[in-house]
Amino acid sequence: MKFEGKVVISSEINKVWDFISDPEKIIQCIPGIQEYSVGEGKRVTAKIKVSIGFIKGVFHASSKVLEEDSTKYTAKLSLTGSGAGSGFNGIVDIKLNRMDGSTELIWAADVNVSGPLGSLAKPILEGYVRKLVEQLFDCVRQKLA
Amino acid sequence: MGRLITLTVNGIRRSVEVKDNELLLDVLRDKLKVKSVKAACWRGECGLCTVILNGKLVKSCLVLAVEVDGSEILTVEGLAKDGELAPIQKAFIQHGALQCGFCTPAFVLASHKLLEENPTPSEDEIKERLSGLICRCGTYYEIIEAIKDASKYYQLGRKPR
Amino acid sequence: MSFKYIGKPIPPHDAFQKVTGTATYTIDLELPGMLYAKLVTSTVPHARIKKIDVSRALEVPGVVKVVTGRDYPYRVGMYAGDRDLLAVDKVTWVGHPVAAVIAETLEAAEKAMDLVDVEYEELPAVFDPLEALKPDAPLIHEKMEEYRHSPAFKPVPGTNIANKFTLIKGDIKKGFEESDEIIEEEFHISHVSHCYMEVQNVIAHYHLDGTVEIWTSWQNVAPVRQIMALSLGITHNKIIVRIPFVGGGFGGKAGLGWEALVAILSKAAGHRPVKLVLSRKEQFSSAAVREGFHAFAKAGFKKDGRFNAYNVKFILDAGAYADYTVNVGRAVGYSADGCYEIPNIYVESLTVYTNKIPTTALRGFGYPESHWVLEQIMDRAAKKLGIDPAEIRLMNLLKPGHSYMGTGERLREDAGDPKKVLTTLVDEIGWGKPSEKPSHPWKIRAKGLALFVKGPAQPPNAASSAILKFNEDASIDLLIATGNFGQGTITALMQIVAEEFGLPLEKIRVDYVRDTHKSAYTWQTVGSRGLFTDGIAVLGAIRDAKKQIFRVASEVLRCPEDQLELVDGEVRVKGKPWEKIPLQDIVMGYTYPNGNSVGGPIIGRGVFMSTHTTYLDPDTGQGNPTIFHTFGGTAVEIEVNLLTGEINILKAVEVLDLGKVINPLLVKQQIHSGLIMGTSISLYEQIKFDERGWVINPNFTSYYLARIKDIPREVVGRFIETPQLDGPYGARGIGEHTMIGVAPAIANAIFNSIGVKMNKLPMNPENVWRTIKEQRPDLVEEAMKKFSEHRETVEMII
Amino acid sequence: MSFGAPYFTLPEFTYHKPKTLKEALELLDTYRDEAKVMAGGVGLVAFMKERLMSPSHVIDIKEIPELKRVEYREGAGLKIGAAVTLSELENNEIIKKKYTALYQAIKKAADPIIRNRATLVGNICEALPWVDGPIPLIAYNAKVEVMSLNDVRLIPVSDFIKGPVEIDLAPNEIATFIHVPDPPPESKSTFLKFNTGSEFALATMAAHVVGSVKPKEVYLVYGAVSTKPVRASEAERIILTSENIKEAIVEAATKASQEIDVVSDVLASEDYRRHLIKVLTINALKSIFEVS
Repeated sequence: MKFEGKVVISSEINKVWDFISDPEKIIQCIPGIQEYSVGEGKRVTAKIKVSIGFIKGVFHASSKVLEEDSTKYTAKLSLTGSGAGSGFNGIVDIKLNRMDGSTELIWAADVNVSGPLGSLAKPILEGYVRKLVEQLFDCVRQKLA
Repeated sequence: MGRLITLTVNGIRRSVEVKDNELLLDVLRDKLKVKSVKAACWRGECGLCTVILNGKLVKSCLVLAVEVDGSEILTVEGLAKDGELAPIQKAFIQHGALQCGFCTPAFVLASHKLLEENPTPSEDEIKERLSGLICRCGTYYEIIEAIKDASKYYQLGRKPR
Repeated sequence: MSFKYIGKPIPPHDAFQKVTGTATYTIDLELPGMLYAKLVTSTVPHARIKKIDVSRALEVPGVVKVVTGRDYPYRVGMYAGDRDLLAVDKVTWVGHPVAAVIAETLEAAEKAMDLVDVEYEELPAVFDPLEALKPDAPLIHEKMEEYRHSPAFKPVPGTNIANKFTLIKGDIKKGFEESDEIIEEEFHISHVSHCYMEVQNVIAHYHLDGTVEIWTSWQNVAPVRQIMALSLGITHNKIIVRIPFVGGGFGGKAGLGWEALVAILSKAAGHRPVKLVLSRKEQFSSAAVREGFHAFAKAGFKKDGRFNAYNVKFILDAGAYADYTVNVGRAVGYSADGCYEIPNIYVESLTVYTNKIPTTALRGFGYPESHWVLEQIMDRAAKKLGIDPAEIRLMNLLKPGHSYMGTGERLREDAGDPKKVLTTLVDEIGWGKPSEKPSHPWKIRAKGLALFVKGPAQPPNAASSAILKFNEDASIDLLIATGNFGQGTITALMQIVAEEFGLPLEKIRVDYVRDTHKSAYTWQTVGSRGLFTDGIAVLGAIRDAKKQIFRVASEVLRCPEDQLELVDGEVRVKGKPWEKIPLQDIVMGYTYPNGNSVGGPIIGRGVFMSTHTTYLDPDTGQGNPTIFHTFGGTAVEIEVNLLTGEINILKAVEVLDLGKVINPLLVKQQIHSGLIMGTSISLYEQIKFDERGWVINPNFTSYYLARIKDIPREVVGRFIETPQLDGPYGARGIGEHTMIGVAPAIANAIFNSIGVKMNKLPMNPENVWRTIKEQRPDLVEEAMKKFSEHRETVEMII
Repeated sequence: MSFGAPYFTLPEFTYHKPKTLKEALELLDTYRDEAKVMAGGVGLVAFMKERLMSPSHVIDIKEIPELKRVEYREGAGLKIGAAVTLSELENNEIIKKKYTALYQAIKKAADPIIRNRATLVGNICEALPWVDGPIPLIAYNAKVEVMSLNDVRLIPVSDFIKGPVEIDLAPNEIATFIHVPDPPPESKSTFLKFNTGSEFALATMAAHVVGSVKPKEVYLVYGAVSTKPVRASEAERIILTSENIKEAIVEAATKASQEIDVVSDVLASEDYRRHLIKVLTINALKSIFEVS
């Protein structure tokens, strides 16, 4: 499942880059985050509360920086996680573009939901993941505004 | 931090401390040591944890233990009367209506309950009433035969214990 | 000869315990100080394990220890020897156990298991065995050459082939050249789960002194001990394996289990007993299930119907571990020719690793798979040649005393009467007689049949033994390790003992617990061999005990041993029944009135050892793999709803040449229940995977099993008794056989009536509907038309 | 019911068993998001085992007297309390006589042992695509009564179920009753379920028609085919406007199989479901109009 989006952040590019490349900061923007820790090579492990309708499950997720180029302002992250006997995994690409006084953040995500939950409720879960990523970048926008 | 509940299991009053999140299945098996109550899915699908709760068949893996404070529970251990097996138990033996035996307590109990409520069930009714239980060994024909055979005793009005 | 117990419908020996709920299974056991284990399993299909962080899990109150694979990097197994206890460097399927949490309570273990953080570096994964065979496929077992595998198998290191089996007879090329009709087909089966009701569970206590006690829900004690001893380096007699009542096995509790893992967990947890109980979800994703396969078959027939050449390639999807499946692959291969004499055969059977759930044996062990292919080929050929399906079978049938099977084995004179099996089957189903009108015009009725032959798949040297011990009152303790998971074998063995000594059945006891320390050795109870092999051992023990009894009685009665007989629990002089000694006066030694005594406690021992079986030639599959063969057949009459694809079995007939019926009640039970399990696997069961290799239906709601409402409307079981001369009372095994023919018989019924080829299992409504729609769209349209125009009140048509 | 979590135990919570509705509402008002209401517990316990819900408080409404009642008043219809089990409804003579589709759906729901605990309200609150209860209820225009401490709302079942696992219920509200209008005279209904070889239905439908010769109202409601219960409104219109019902049945069924949003999932593919919709619809309409 692939989806993408962009947000314009009224902040200059280095500030944005510092924020999104610092796990301690960006993690504050993950909806439903309950606990997290940052390990070697910016590997983040986190406990995330997932709310879909009246369902509230806890997913244990981790993300890792696969590529990061602070000169080109691009990064590639991998995400994996599991909970309630199912799992998800994906890749997120981020690119920043300098704009007049602000920064354009372009993101693309390719996320798979696997396991029994995924198969019974694929449309619901995919919708949820999409919303989650959108919320995340919207939060970045707000925090830096 | 638990609470004390009292219930009657197979005619005997039992008190036991339970936590709010404990299931009747686990309290019966682990705390009250009523081991005839089995489980194979823990999700209400296989029916092997079936007990008679206040006169009704229920799957005890979906019942909280705290809910049943003051209730009466009958399991297969309580079917024999003065050391004599219930007719359905005898019929299960006679017809070889069991193989590995893991589902047998649930099938015996559900068949007993069925015959008590309807001593002359049709084959379709038997199938319908036992459709919530799984016997993977596939001893279904023998179970049906056992129920049909035990039927005559239940028609004579053997009072349930 | 008239018998008192043999051939009588005696209820299962343990029925009382089972109906009263007093039968104790491993899952019911608790030991003082027992801890609970829970597995942390992989969420990715193929990956290196970079790091496992257990620190947060250890913080959960009640957690005693978290063990990971690197702590105990053992490689274990029975045949392929390819299994780890917990993943060491990499995970190979979603569900692969990575770590085990040990805690004071199950609740604490379940909390902590979520907190173990495993860092993976994903590797390319492969899910289809055909893909896994390609040269550039990801390699799942890089160090295959280091595995300790049984000499019967041929792994191919550097590939994903866990075993390559080849069977060659005659000249396949010439065989096809000389055939008049060639049939080529592709077949598939899906992974299925055993779904024994009692989940796999183990209690292990690794004592401080190095003794290991195991309680396990498993079929057999001996292999558990053998595998543990070899892999953990413990002396056999320091491992005590006990198996109480077992809630079903179906082959899924044979070979390697969790015992070695739980034993090391017990050691790691300070030598306290540890219990591991799999959840149903884990049964479906972390334990082993039955493999799926692709089969590519090509068959050549002569115009007159003679089967002339058979080439088939089986590609088994063995999943990440193939410890037992390599033997399934071998059995699929050497049973490819079923009950037919085919002069030219070339079979290749590849057991292939993929990044999916591991696989193992399931009731029938390769034979349901090989017969799914072969028995459909027979009907396809029959149609092409314009010969009746029963006729073409008869023409090609193996002839005991004359025929040679694909492996080169000469079929013994006493192997049974396949012809009579076929004729009985044909009679019972009313072959050739038209079916009654279907219940609705959009349905069809059809008949189909399938034959089968099966022997136990086992190593050539698989032995059994029995010890028979008299007590003071001449009651008997029979010490055997024969597995007791519902088949009824123990009851039959008890009948044999009672018969031979003329004692009431109540005087014969077989304990409910199998115990490596106390029971006589038996290799395994698998492959429908128990009654045959262990029956022979028991008869040996009976003979041995009788000899000892007669020796003493001969002295006491002053009569030659050959003049004595055992009747109704007494030793009598033949022709002078008043000269006798009751058994209880002999079995602990005979005491004369003055106190002088002779003899001593009677203990009989007997063995079964196969003397004519061999390993199969690694290049040609030639040899003698089996100790006996049981012939049988299944015929069905079905109703197919062309509108919905539903199949309803109106009548199922099963005929078996079982040599001798020891217990008709329990044989019928096996037939009935085998037909039900066969129905369930044919029509409903299928483990489904998503594109990441996750099992997406790991439960009884989306993995459907036949319920009581789904059973065939009528079942008929018929026995033929052509004695197997070396079998106990002439008997052969039948436990697995009863489900082999169901799937091909159903598929053949559909093919015979509407020409639609059902090459894929399961034949669930959607698959049947889709297949008919693809091959005969006209039928579905016509059914819809008839349904729409139906003029009677429509009720319950679905 | 299960999905695929490996747990045996339940997450921790505090159990409450209020004796009155007021007490229950007060508890709920206190704990809100942290609480879940339980009637039969069939869904809730399963969801908790699957770790799809981990409430800190469970409020058991099973012993609240007014919720244990089924009332029927002519003209007003049925009022079913949230603690009434499916077994109790199965034995209710009025339902058997007047609400055929509802009766048939209950008879076919889960299995008889589960029905001894499961409730109709609970069934609706699960809002899972394959549950049976909502389908006939929507066909009868039933409404859910939802209560909080200071408010009562009546919501059509079709609106109450917003999507899979999503219902129109605030954290301080309890779904207390279901109101099923009295079917007008000349009303006929039926419920069909296709679940051969499956625990969950692959497709269900309820048909309810008012007026036997010239239909005045037609409800064709489908379950287990989409992410929530759906009506085939164009197919309904075909029946409503048809001059010759016999002729219209197949047309309506074909339309229904086309107009609905249908999903593919682990149980069945989209095209097979569409086919089943057509078959079920023909069957249902035929039995309602007794085409002979």
